[in-house]
Amino acid sequence: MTTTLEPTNNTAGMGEIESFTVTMQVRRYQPEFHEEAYWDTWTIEMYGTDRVLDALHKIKWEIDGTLTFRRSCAHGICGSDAMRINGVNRLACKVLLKDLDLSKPITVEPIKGLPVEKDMIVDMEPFFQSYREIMPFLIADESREPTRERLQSAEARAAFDDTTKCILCAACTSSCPVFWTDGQYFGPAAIVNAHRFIFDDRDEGGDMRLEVLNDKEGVWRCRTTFNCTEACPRGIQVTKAIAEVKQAILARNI
Amino acid sequence: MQVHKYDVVIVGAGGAGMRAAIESGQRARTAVLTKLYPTRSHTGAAQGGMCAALANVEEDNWEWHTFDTVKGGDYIVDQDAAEVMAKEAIDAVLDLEKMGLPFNRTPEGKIDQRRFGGHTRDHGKAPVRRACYAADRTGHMILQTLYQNCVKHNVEFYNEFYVLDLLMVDEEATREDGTTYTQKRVAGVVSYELATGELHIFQAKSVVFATGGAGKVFKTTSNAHTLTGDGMAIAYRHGIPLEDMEFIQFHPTGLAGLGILLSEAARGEGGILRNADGERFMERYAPTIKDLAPRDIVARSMANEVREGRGAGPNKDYVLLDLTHLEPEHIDAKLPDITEFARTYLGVEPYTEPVPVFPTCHYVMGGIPTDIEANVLQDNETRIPGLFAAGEVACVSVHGANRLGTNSLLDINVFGRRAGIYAAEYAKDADFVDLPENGEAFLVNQIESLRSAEGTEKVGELRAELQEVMDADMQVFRTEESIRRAIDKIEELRERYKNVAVQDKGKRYNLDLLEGLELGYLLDIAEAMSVAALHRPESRGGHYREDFPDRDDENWMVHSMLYRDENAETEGVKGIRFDTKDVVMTRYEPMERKY
Amino acid sequence: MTTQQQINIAAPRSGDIDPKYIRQSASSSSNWEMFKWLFMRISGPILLVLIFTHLFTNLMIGDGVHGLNFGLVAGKWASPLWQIWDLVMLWLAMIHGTIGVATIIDDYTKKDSTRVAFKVVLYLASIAIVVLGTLVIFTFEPCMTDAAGNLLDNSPSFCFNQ
Amino acid sequence: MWSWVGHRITGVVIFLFLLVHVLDTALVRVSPEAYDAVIGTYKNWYMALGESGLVAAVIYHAFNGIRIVLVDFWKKGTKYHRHMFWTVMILWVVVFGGFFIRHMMLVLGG
Ligand SMILES: Cc1cc2nc3c(=O)[nH]c(=O)nc-3n(C[C@H](O)[C@H](O)[C@H](O)COP(=O)(O)OP(=O)(O)OC[C@H]3O[C@@H](n4cnc5c(N)ncnc54)[C@H](O)[C@@H]3O)c2cc1C
Ligand code: HEM
Ligand code: SF4
Ligand code: F3S
Ligand code: FES
Repeated sequence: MTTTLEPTNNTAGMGEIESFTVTMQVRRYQPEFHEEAYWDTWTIEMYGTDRVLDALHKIKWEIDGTLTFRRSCAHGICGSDAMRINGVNRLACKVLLKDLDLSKPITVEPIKGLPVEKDMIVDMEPFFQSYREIMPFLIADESREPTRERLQSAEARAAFDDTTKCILCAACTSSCPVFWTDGQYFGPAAIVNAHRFIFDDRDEGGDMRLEVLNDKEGVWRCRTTFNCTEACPRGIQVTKAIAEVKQAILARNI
Repeated sequence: MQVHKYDVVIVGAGGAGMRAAIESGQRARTAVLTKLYPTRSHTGAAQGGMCAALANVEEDNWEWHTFDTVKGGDYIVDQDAAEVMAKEAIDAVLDLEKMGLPFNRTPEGKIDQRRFGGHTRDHGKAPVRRACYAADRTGHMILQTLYQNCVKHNVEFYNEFYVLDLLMVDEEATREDGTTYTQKRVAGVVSYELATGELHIFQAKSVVFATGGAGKVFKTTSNAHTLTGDGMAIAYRHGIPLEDMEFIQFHPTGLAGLGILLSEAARGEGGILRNADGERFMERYAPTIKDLAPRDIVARSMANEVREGRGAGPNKDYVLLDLTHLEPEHIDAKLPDITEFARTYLGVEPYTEPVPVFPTCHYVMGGIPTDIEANVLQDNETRIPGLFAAGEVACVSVHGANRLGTNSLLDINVFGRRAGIYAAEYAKDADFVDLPENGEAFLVNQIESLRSAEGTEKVGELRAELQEVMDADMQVFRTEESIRRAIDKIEELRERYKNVAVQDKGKRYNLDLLEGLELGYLLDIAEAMSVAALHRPESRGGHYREDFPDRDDENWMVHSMLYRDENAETEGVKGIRFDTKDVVMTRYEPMERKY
Repeated sequence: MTTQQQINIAAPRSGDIDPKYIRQSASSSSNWEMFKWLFMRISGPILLVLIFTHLFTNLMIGDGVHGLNFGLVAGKWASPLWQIWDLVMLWLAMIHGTIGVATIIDDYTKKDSTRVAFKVVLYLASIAIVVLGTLVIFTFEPCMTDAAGNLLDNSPSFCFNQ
Repeated sequence: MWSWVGHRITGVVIFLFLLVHVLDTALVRVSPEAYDAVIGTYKNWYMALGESGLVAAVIYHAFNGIRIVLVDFWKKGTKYHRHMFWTVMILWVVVFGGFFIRHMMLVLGG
């Protein structure tokens, strides 16, 4: 029996951890001390496995403690740290530095379309308000609930699987050009979460949600620019979900 | 300063906090205070599943589940609590389903179940399918579903409100037998609004603590940056004991250097652990079940390989999880998330390269002692009226010395629910306790001195040193010597902490300041863990003393209880009192723990 | 020192929401938005056929743009097919374009007053053009005469055969 | 995103042109001379270039419009939206190329 695997090299897996210098160009907004937003630039030494979040931490912990951003889980599941990195919306904890072009400064800005409060921190309330308005909870007639277990077929479960992955990070909504100019638009995240219930066969509130999204600021505002789909860190087919909701409204009203 | 009045105030909006809020919100005027937006809580990171003896795919019952929990916890599980949990597990899962949680389904449309480490049929005869799951996002779905139901029930959230202190008063009271004692009572909490830097007092009849774990005491951890043990430390500072703090679970397979979790499923699907020589070293440590031995055993074996110089990598500081012999299609089907983590974060292609892994701090078994009604205890049996705790912050204790996989998501649902119900019930008949005069003064002081300090120490540096020493000396192997080293270092850091300064002098969104306060909690918790570890001269579950490698049921079949006490001294550490508490036994007698 | 106060925290749908977070639009219960959306998608492909043919016949066939003169237009409109063709094209394109531009105005105007102003101008212009275009097509007289009643010499050839 | 920016710009351009175009066509109602005079200016090479620009815009807007309709109504539309975009670009080059050559030949040739 062979229990020994010939190691290809001594450092199997991660090779020698390279280090490199990175220039971080960060959009700052410190309303208590400076009226206007400005750019700060730092050049720091980082390692092969480091992410943009690590670079921000390094700056915050070792150089400038006033740098402010939200973060928690550090591996892409809590949705705290959506920001604009090199002009596109990403989670800072999911972007490896070495995957970026390090010959140029890496720009970091707050996500667009929500009021900036301080550095990377934006006011998330408008975003959550839209989420709450689509009634993001299962609406089912409890009197008809079976006493023990409610059944759902595996196929029915699969119909809305994609949209259950949402972590409400707002990367999609704040990358949508319609949302940038019209902050009243419900935005892709709210539609994704409506989709999650509209296509759940256990739910009976679909009509109400379709009615909500048939609004002036609802699904029809989407111009299929696909920015949301490209920004979603969970790989949700956001534009597809929106299209399905549009069709559901059409089907219901015609 | 603003004062708010609620019947029930819940601190923390993870699984435990929101489960409590759903119950309490429908019965009493409830506010939920959370330092993160609810959906950012770390419950969302849980992958594997939540167990309940539904018997949807295989014969099963809650008594077997109780047994597995007791045995998994190396017999210092309180068996009454384990029974409650296993029994209520079934309703907990069905309730979640009714709230809309999209569980994976069997072909008949029932909730699907899968195997998980330590869960067996008929008292250890064979593995059983007990874990209900939603793909590999069970925790995410629980967190989302609970939040959705909070929205449905109009639960009032105060998002980004850090609770930094409890308001407690001491009263003289008389026991039934006529002796007098000091009864602690809770009047409310003091909270810091992140957006403005204002303090808010929340006066409440009932307060529920659900602030989660404290994994950030360690450097390598699967826990979030925000899991800094706030709730435990705040309670501890008010003279409430901490129970079983020496028991910390290290998950064997965290991504090396990062600690990001690769679920047990990786080995369940056939993954093999190898050292630098390519040897399948688990054959030496656990000849029969090899890589699928319990978490604590595998973690220790891995650490031993590294310690004895057989680690891989340039610094020889990790081992390798080898999946290369598995078909890529199989990996894609069963382990998509994990392999994505390896690719994203280490740039390793699991199809062709082994993944660097090392044990990562995962779960704190100990915490604030509670009874099965989630009521916090101020000593071995006296309740603090109106103060409740649930989730990872609490110690009921259902996890004993080692938590079984999937039992925590269950814990937060069962005891979160109980905490919500009992907190609301209590508030129904209770009166508000008068706020202590100037109760917030201590905190105001602390914040002001931290903000205005001109000290020379940096928060980030101290925290890094703390995490370094905890990783080195308090991890899977402990000896008196290593623990003392950790304690000495912690004492040094506590001294230096007095001289710490934050750079951000502003009021709005001052996360710099809060990291400073969190460091204070981390230091307290690290100290408690180390002192408790020093006090237990035996090896049990997650606590392994090389100088005492055997379990000692004769003397140590007890919970440890640690008190913050100005006048006490224990093992040379000032300000801490040590005590023990008996384990509740109902029907399972201790036996040797082998699988 | 400490006072009891009510603060605005966004508790969902409890009416306890800071007014600045409440959606401004009066929710239109009609399906107006949907019909506009649908119209864009139906008129688009039809326009594609109409316009491409139009461009092709006017610019590509024969002498192309050189052949373009009064005579050609007049000649085309003598046939009811082309009359209707151009009429439909005019209406669809104008409605399609007007809806489109109105959307753009909605997107980029911040103040209600500017929005209304732009839209009034847009709608007036569109109506004017549609009315004008329709009149031209319907009242068009291919065989125009001068003051003396003689056919103009650049009239389409069929006029001379009458 | 850029496909949409393009669609939007071409939409407005076409709309503005259409306004003017209806006005000049309306001249047929006024007098043939006036019409022919205005139309005559279309026959300059620089106007021809402008006109080509318009046609380019129409072709892009039209094909991309079809792409949008497919994204909205075809089940696999969202999946293949990139492919469809490249198809639009290719069609645009082919159709516009054909038009441009013929058009310039006609303009310059006469
Ligand atoms: C990677 C990973 C995978 C896991 N997988 C599983 C699994 O498969 N099965 C299983 O059973 N268990 C698993 N666990 C364990 C389980 O997920 C956790 O123990 C459990 O979710 C803890 O829930 P909680 O509600 O107690 O705390 P959390 O979800 O951590 O919530 C803590 C809450 O408290 C708030 N808070 C903290 N401090 C303060 C303060 N000072 N003021 C105000 N609010 C505060 C936070 O904002 C947050 O809302 C896993 C854990 C990890 C890390
Ligand atoms: C040739 C065939 C045409 C097709 C297939 C077509 C298709 C479309 C479609 C599908 C849309 C909707 C885009 C969206 O909602 O995201 C649209 C928008 C638009 N169209 Fe057209 N169209 C055509 C011709 C025209 C013409 C002739 C005009 C000008 C009068 C025009 C002006 C506009 C404008 C201004 C918009 C709005 C753009 C926006 O909102 O970004 N289109 N077109
Ligand atoms: S859909 Fe994707 S991008 Fe949008 S909020 Fe959800 S996870 Fe984030
Ligand atoms: S970015 Fe916006 S326009 Fe639609 S496709 Fe996405 S919501
Ligand atoms: S920190 Fe949680 S998603 Fe990035």
